[in-house]
Amino acid sequence: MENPIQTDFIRWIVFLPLLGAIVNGLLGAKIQKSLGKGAIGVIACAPVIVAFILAVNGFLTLKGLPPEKRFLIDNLYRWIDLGSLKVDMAFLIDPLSSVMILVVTGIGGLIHIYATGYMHDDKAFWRFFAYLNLFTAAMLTLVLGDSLLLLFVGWEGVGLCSYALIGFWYHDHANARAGNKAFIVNRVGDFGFVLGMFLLFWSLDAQGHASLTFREMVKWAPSIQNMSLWGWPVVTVATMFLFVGATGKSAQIPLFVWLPDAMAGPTPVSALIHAATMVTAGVYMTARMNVFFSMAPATLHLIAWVGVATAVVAATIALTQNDIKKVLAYSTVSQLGYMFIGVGVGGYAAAVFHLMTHAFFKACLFLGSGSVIHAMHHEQDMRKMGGLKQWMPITFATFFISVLAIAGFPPFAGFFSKDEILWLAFTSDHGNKAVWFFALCGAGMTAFYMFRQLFMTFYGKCRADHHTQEHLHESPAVMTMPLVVLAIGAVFVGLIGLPGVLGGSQFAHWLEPVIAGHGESHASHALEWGLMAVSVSVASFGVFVAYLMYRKESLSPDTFVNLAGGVPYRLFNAKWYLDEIYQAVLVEGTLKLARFWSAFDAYIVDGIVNGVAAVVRFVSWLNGLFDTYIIDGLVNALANVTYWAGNRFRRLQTGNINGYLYGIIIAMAAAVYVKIRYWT
Amino acid sequence: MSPNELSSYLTIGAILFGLGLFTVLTRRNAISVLMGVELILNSANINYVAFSHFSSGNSAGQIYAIFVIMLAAAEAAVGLAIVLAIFKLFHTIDVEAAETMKD
Amino acid sequence: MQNILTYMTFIPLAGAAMILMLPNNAKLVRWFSAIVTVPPLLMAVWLFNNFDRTTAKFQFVEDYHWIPAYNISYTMGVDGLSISMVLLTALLSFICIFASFGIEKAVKGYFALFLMLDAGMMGVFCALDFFLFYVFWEVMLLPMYFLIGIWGGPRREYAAIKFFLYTLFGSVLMLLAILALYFTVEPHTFDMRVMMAHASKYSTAVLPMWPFNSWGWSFQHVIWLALFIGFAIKIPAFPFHTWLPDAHVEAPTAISVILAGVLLKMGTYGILRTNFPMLPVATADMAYWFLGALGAWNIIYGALCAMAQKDLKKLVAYSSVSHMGYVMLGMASFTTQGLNGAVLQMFNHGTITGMMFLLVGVVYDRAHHRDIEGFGGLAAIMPVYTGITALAFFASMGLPGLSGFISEILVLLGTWQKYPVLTILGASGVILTAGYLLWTIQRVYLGPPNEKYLNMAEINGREIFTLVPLGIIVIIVGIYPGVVLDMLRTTLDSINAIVIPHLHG
Amino acid sequence: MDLKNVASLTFFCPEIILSVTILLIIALDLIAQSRRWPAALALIGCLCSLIVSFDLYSAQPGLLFHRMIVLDNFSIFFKVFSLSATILCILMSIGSNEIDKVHEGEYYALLLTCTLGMFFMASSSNLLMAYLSLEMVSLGSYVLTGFLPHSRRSSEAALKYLIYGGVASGTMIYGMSWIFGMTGSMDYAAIQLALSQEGINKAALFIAFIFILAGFGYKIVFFPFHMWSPDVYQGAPTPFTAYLSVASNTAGLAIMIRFFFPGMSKLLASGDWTATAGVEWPQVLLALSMLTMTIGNLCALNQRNVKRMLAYSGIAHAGYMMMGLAILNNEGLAAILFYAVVYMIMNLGAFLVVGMVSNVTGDEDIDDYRGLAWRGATVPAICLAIFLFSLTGMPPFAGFMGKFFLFSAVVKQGGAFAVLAIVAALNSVVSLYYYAKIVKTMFLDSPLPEDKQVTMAANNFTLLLPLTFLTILFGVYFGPLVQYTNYSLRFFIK
Repeated sequence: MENPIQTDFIRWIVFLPLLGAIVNGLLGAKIQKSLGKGAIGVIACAPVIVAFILAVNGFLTLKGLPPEKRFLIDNLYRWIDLGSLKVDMAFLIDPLSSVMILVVTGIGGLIHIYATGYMHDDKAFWRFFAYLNLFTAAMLTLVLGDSLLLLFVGWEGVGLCSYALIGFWYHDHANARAGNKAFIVNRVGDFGFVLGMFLLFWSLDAQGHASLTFREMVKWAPSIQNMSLWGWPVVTVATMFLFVGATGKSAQIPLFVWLPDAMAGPTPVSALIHAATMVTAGVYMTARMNVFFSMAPATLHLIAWVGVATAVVAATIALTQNDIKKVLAYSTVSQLGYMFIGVGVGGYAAAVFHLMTHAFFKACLFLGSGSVIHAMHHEQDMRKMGGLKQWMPITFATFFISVLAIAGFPPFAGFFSKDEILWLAFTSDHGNKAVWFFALCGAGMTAFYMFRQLFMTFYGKCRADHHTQEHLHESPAVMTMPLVVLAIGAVFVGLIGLPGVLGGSQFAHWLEPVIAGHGESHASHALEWGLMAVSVSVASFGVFVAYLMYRKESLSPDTFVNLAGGVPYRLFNAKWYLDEIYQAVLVEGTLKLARFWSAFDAYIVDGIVNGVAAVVRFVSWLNGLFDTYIIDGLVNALANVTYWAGNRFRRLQTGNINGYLYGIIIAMAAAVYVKIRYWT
Repeated sequence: MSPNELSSYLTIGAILFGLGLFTVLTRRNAISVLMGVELILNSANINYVAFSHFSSGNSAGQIYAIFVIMLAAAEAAVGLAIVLAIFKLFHTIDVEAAETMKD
Repeated sequence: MQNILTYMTFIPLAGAAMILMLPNNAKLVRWFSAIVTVPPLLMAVWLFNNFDRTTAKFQFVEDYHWIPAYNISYTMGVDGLSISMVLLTALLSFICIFASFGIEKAVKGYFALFLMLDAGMMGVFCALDFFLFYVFWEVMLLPMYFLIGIWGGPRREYAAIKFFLYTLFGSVLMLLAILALYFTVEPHTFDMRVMMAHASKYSTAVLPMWPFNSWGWSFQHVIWLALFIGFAIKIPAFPFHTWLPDAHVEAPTAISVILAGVLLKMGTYGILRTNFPMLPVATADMAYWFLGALGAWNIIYGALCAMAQKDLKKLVAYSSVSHMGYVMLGMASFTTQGLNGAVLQMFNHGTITGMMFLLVGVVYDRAHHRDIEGFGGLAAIMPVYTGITALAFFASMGLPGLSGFISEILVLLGTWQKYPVLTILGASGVILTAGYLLWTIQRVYLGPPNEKYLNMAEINGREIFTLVPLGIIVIIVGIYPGVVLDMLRTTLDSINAIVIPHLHG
Repeated sequence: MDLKNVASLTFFCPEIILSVTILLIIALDLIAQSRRWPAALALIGCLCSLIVSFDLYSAQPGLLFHRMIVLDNFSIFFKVFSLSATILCILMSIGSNEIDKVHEGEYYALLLTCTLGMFFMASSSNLLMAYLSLEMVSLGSYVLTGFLPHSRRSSEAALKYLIYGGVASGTMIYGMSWIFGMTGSMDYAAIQLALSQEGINKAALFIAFIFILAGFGYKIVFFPFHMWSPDVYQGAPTPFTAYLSVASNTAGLAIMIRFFFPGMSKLLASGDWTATAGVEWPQVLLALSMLTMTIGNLCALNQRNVKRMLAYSGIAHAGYMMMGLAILNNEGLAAILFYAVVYMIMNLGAFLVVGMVSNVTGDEDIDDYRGLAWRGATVPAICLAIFLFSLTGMPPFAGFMGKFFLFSAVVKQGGAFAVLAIVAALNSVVSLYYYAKIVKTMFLDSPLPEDKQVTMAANNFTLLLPLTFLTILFGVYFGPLVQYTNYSLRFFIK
């Protein structure tokens, strides 16, 4: 592999948003007071837009290079240098990260602009943008970092910002708790991530190739092929650990519970962090480490099944939700599941492709829902909406396009990306029919619940109260413009990843330097057409059912609610009771453990210490009595004997001084006894 | 110079020592206790004189005994003075009465 | 600059003596003490600039005969291990003087004792003669006893005497161990450098008496344990830690900062300074249980205990127990990453926990209680304060970009190579840490503002002045850890190299 | 050098000076009844004697008065030591309210008599001399203990002391008579020679040794012969208690070292000692030393009377010092001497402050020390804290160095002595508790309204500050003192 090309503009992609965050964070309150919210907005948006331009520049630079040279690096300084651990503060643009930074800065920029409108009435406007910029910087670090450790820096950084933004309206304890939950669940994932990182590092170190730099790690990956740990191949263990990290960040079973709660944050945050960028970090990471994952079939198998399970479980929950954002949240979880199915069947490129298209349409959906919520005065219950399309045509149009995209109707973006994953699940070496089948069911449910949402929100009669209805309005241009841009993306972006029968994927080709030759399959065109037809018809079926239930209302939802005694409905509606189980087992368990050990500390450990002291004091008290009572008592007894021996039956005569003297006699007698008994 | 003779002196000394101890341990009259101390001293004296006569071959033991007698007198003087003071303050010379200090 | 270490140590002591002669004017005394701590701080900066990072040798060495008859000498010097601690001590002493400006009772006594404490701490880190080390080690106890006992909280007497007895218990064992080491080497010497050079003289033959023969313990092992107990009490390692929560809760803010920031480091410093290079065989044998496993247990145990606390300061105290566990764990790894990470963690813990105690002090000064449940919504009332708190808490949690991240990740990375299971335990502490710190943030700072404290004053200039330098260090070390690691690396690698040949398997 | 009576007088000047002083005081006391001059005269006599004592270093070591008294560095050290203690005690007495009430001429005469007795204790090389010197100190001490007129406690203490001392010394001479019988000699050197012969009844010898231990034990105050001391310390006038606690028990150690080292063990060519076969006196002393320090410390823990607490602490310190004897090496002996000096300084200092406080409050209860630092006695409180921490063995105070040398001597011996070292070390931790209790009461407790202001007379400071200074000085610069004690460890054996 050739040496990457040194540049010095990449750092600014990270630093500009960071600068925005610092300026707004430290001086935001003053700026907002003196220059107004507009200035804050400019300070926040400008760096992201400039970063986007730089990202495009990076992309074009890469494009101008032959594929094998498509690596741009910006090395700032040696960050850590200890023994074999040498980590640079260096940023890398290669085909994979170029896609990611375009998504992050592009969609991120749009969301920033949107947020200037959405958050306009908030007093802590500056703080919001400081966090948002910081998030962008962290996310860019995550995707640009040239080593696993730097990736982890971004990984944790986005977690922090996510925490801060979920709990942005911290006056409500529920929001703060949601933030905590997100952070702590993510920490569980991070725990796995670092262990995976350590294991890979030391395995490579054992082969003499210690490094955490992606290019080096990939280069030497084959060297650890035959190593094992605890009876498993090292790569399997390591990738499992890394995947634990991914389940945390990308909200997969069993760690997805934080994402729905994360909707407590402002809607732009949900769009940016919890739909378009941060939650996809796990997918990015697996794609980044694809060489290792490919070396571990067992892990891939696990990932595929976790992906399927997540996709289906989240979809079932989404079927029953009435909160407009909750539906989208579970839909996000479900879509992330699809991405992991892609990873699991070896289709990293397909997963990243779905990541990208999903970023467009899901951001659009979230922002659309934000627009609705904005209009509805922060009402999020879909049962109180309806018929909104007459008031909010642009929102409706963009939302409708995105729903089509996510439901998987050609030629919208979601169709190509999701179908690619289904196709790979069906045909690739790592895939199998069961995975494909369940994923297909999930796709049908997706179509159902998305259209359900569409119908409940924008069609029919408005169910909002009178006051709200009076004030319904389309959102300002600053909010609708991003919607339009994203909707356009949701329509067209899929075209860069056409299926094989339509000419093959440009996108997969672009990623080849990083993700080479994985997940390709060589089945017949007829099968490919056939599967496309199946998935479109399943989606159509879902739409049809939704139409019957929520548009024509000829089919009552209750039919399904009461199905099988209502058990499935209750299960779905209660999110499979996972929150309750986690709360009861893990949270309460930990707290109980904490209280137990704390009590142990206070009473047992400290008790022992104090006990020792008490014993010493007790002994000393005894000793204090020693002179007075013990010796005396002993002495009195002895005196009795003496008196008896002398036939003198008198009252005990020994006073204190006599007692002291007995001490002498006893001691001397004892010494002599010991001497005679033991020493001679 | 038969050893039997020596041992009979030593036996007397030992008995005297025992009696002295017995006295100081059992008597509560301060004067009696002091007399017990005198007995102990004199038991040592008997030993000294006997050893001096029978085994050492010099008069060191006898000289020692003389010094002990002298010191016994001094001690008795001091002792009686203290007992007098005790009597003044406590109106008794019972050693058990003088027990104001203890733990 | 000849004798710079001596100046750093004794300028505060001279200052303490001069304070006693000053008129009884609180303001004067405060500013005088502040001025006294400036020269050591400047000298520390000078040391930082002039320290040769390429050698493991002791630098700025001063060597004078003290008691030639017993070969006791006055030897001072720093190497990569101690220099970071010296810098930390100079900085925290300076800061804590300002943090003590609120002291009203017996001001002269307080500052005089504080400066004595400063001298003792500096001496411990500079001393190269074991006897001198011990003297400084003990000298610190007295001012600490009074500082907690006179200026502390309601249960100060209990806390002070507990701290005192605990530490003395450890240090008498240490004294005996020192003497045993002293008599083993011919000619008898207390010079640590000579003792390190004679490490092979310390017998490793299994002692013939029970119970040592059944454990396979030699002279080295016994001495190792005696020294270890002395140091473990300071760290504080489970089960010797129970003095810490009491001492912290009762001590005035600045003293808590010193306690957590400097005193705890002496334990691990001592182990690295003495146990490692002088008793390498025993170190290799004992590290797993006494440093590694105990360290991992410390991490989890401290975190769980912290989680259950209702008192903010006690929570921070237990978090110290947890964080010092990382230091022990890293030391046990014998990898360059683990060891450097451990010492970096010592430094970082000093700055981060220092901040945390200062922050607790800020709110205590205003509310006069530290009950976690008794606050709520402080973020809305004191935004700047909350911002700084967040920085400290996140650094403590080990978030990247802040110093705690580097050291924790290095420790865990280094430990993984030797003890994967312990690493997993230690890393799970990261989750717990996030748990209790976030929960605390939520309960104290977030949520609806507490009606009682709506008018609470925002953090003032003096308090910010004490916090900002630490905050800056936390960030700088997080972004460019080389600033500390470069000083440590060479020395620690050489210490490590002494032990490594004795490791089994 | 083995001198006859008249020739000996040349080397007997310190004793002669003291004797003359004593006689002068007695004589003048008959003529002039005044308050101050007896103290001044005693002081002058002691100082002269002290100067003359130093002069003896130039003399060749040897035996005086037909081998009754030995002149060597060891005995000169104790002369200097006893005189220093006496001088400090006289200075303390001058400032004490208690002594104001008594007949001063007699008081100082008796005090000097005790000192003279201690001279002989440290330099006796003969059983007879040992007994005589012991009794000389004892008789003076009985009287001085009961010297406070109209004090029940004082008289009671004197009676207990007298009876206990009588029995103990009687037991001792009974034991000595057996030694004499078995060896046919009173002279230590001859006894040593005879004991190393075959045919000695070891059981009888052991019993004799135990009997003798009673006499020494009661003087040194070690377990189980310690029981008199708390009562006596509490009852006696404070300056004399101080004197008793440092001079008397150190003199006891001196006589014991004389008896056991030149008398009952052999000096090897290597400079080490070996105990005479058959008498396991090092083991016995080892056990007693551990018991003594433990019991002393444990009993001290719960004391509320500070003098009584210091009495028990004195017992513990006697235990520490005995370690130096039991380990049978020269380092141990040197450590004892060093310890004796620093113990004298810090213990006298502690008693000085105790005396100051009881001058004001009339009692020594720990409650009288409540918030002492905050009621006008900050400097004495700080000084007392220093003395107490020094007694604990905390650096940078002299007491630490004392313990350090003792511990190092023990550790050097190694092996099973490690147990002794650990016991001693743990004991010093325990001792911290009660010493710190006083410190706590003085500094950490707030005075109650009924607590009196404690103001100190200027002349007390003139004694207190030098003692404090010495306590710190010997903690950081102890080289000369170490050299001096090592130099003093030269016995004349022949």
